[in-house]
Amino acid sequence: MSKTLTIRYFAIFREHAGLSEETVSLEVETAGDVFELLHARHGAREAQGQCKVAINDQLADWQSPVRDGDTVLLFPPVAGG
Amino acid sequence: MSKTLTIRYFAIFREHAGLSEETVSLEVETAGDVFELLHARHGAREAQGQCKVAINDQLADWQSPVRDGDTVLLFPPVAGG
Amino acid sequence: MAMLNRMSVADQAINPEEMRATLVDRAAGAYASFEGWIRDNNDGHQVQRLEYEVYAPLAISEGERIIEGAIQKYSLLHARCVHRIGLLEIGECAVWVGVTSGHRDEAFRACRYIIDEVKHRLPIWKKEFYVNGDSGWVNCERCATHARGDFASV
Amino acid sequence: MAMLNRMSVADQAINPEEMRATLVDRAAGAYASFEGWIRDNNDGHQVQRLEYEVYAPLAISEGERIIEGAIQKYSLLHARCVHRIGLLEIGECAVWVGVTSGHRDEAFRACRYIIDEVKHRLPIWKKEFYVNGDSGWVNCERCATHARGDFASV
Repeated sequence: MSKTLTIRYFAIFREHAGLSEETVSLEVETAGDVFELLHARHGAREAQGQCKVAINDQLADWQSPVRDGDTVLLFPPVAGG
Repeated sequence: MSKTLTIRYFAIFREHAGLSEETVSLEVETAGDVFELLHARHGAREAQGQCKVAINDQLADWQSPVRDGDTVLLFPPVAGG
Repeated sequence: MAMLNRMSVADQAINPEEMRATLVDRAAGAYASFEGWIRDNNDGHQVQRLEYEVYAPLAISEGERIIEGAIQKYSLLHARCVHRIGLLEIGECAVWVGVTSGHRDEAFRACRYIIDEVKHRLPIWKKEFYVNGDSGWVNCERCATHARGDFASV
Repeated sequence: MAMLNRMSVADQAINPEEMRATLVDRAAGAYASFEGWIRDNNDGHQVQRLEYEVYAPLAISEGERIIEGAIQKYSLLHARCVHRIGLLEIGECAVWVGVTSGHRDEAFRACRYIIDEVKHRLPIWKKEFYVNGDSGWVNCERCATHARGDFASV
């Protein structure tokens, strides 16, 4: 069953995607599946292990399930300070 | 042969001695000998190993020789900061 | 003074004196602070300016978690961190961390802990603009080894 | 600005902002600072104020030696230290250390090194005045183990 998700892209992911946010309908189970979308649709090359994800403003891991209506935030490698 | 030395006392040593400086004529060879003076004359109880000494504004060790006319600075345990 | 968040993001210049004043305490014997400044070079490139992008909701909640953890771990009296957002010029302060404690050992260790965790865990990215006209997002060199341990486990 | 000594003693309030400004450098990515504050208690005693006695000629020359050593050892851009003298009230800053370097690891380590050495090696003594009217000179707890290594070998 397909889920409607809002995906938000940050920093270099936003540049890859050419947009900061999109709403998509996808057949996915986990946050990791959503990350694959970024690669398939937008040509991102960053390794998943170096990136991070949040679901509805809560940090999550790649195995976390996504549900219909979730907002998924895709974070490229951080570099604060 | 006796030497004329100026001895300067700091912090608790000054309080033991009741004065900050005195000029004395002593039969001594080393800075350590001068330290003994502090004990004998002024009742200081601090262990030599915890104290420090300077001769003519240069840090020295207890084996350093003192010469006629030297100024010997006797430092109790430090506690900066 | 109004209660400030212990972790905050700022779109204007950080004022270290003002931040320091929020940590004052009669029981404090030690104050340690760290600032990250924009320097004019990185990895052999001449840097002209930097742009920081921060996802504030999570930067703040994760920063609060880091600071609360540091206060517990090191028995601090107070601790704060503020991170800049937007375009910064050479010499500007990008991040400030300050802590107070009874003695200096805890203050040093906690200040170091906070800046290290902030750099690894907060959703903050920087883009460098070089003197030669190029630009690029800076990847955290150590993310490959840190991402799983620090972040995915939260 | 006139060249300040890197180690100095002050009989008036230390101004951290002014000290920090002397360390600014376009190549600096990290600024670390430490301050020792007068706290209202020590070893179970309620402290009312402190008096610092400094033998300035040797405090300054030995302090310069410590700072020069830190600059070499940690490849610092700049480093300074200032120590108060005289009577200080609760909350006042007794000693300030600040350093700048390219990256944070050196800055933290150097700042810690300088304050540790300053506390062990400089001819500075403090007398505590307690709320109950007593007073006493504070002995450095660790002097017994440090004196020979740090000082007598100079």
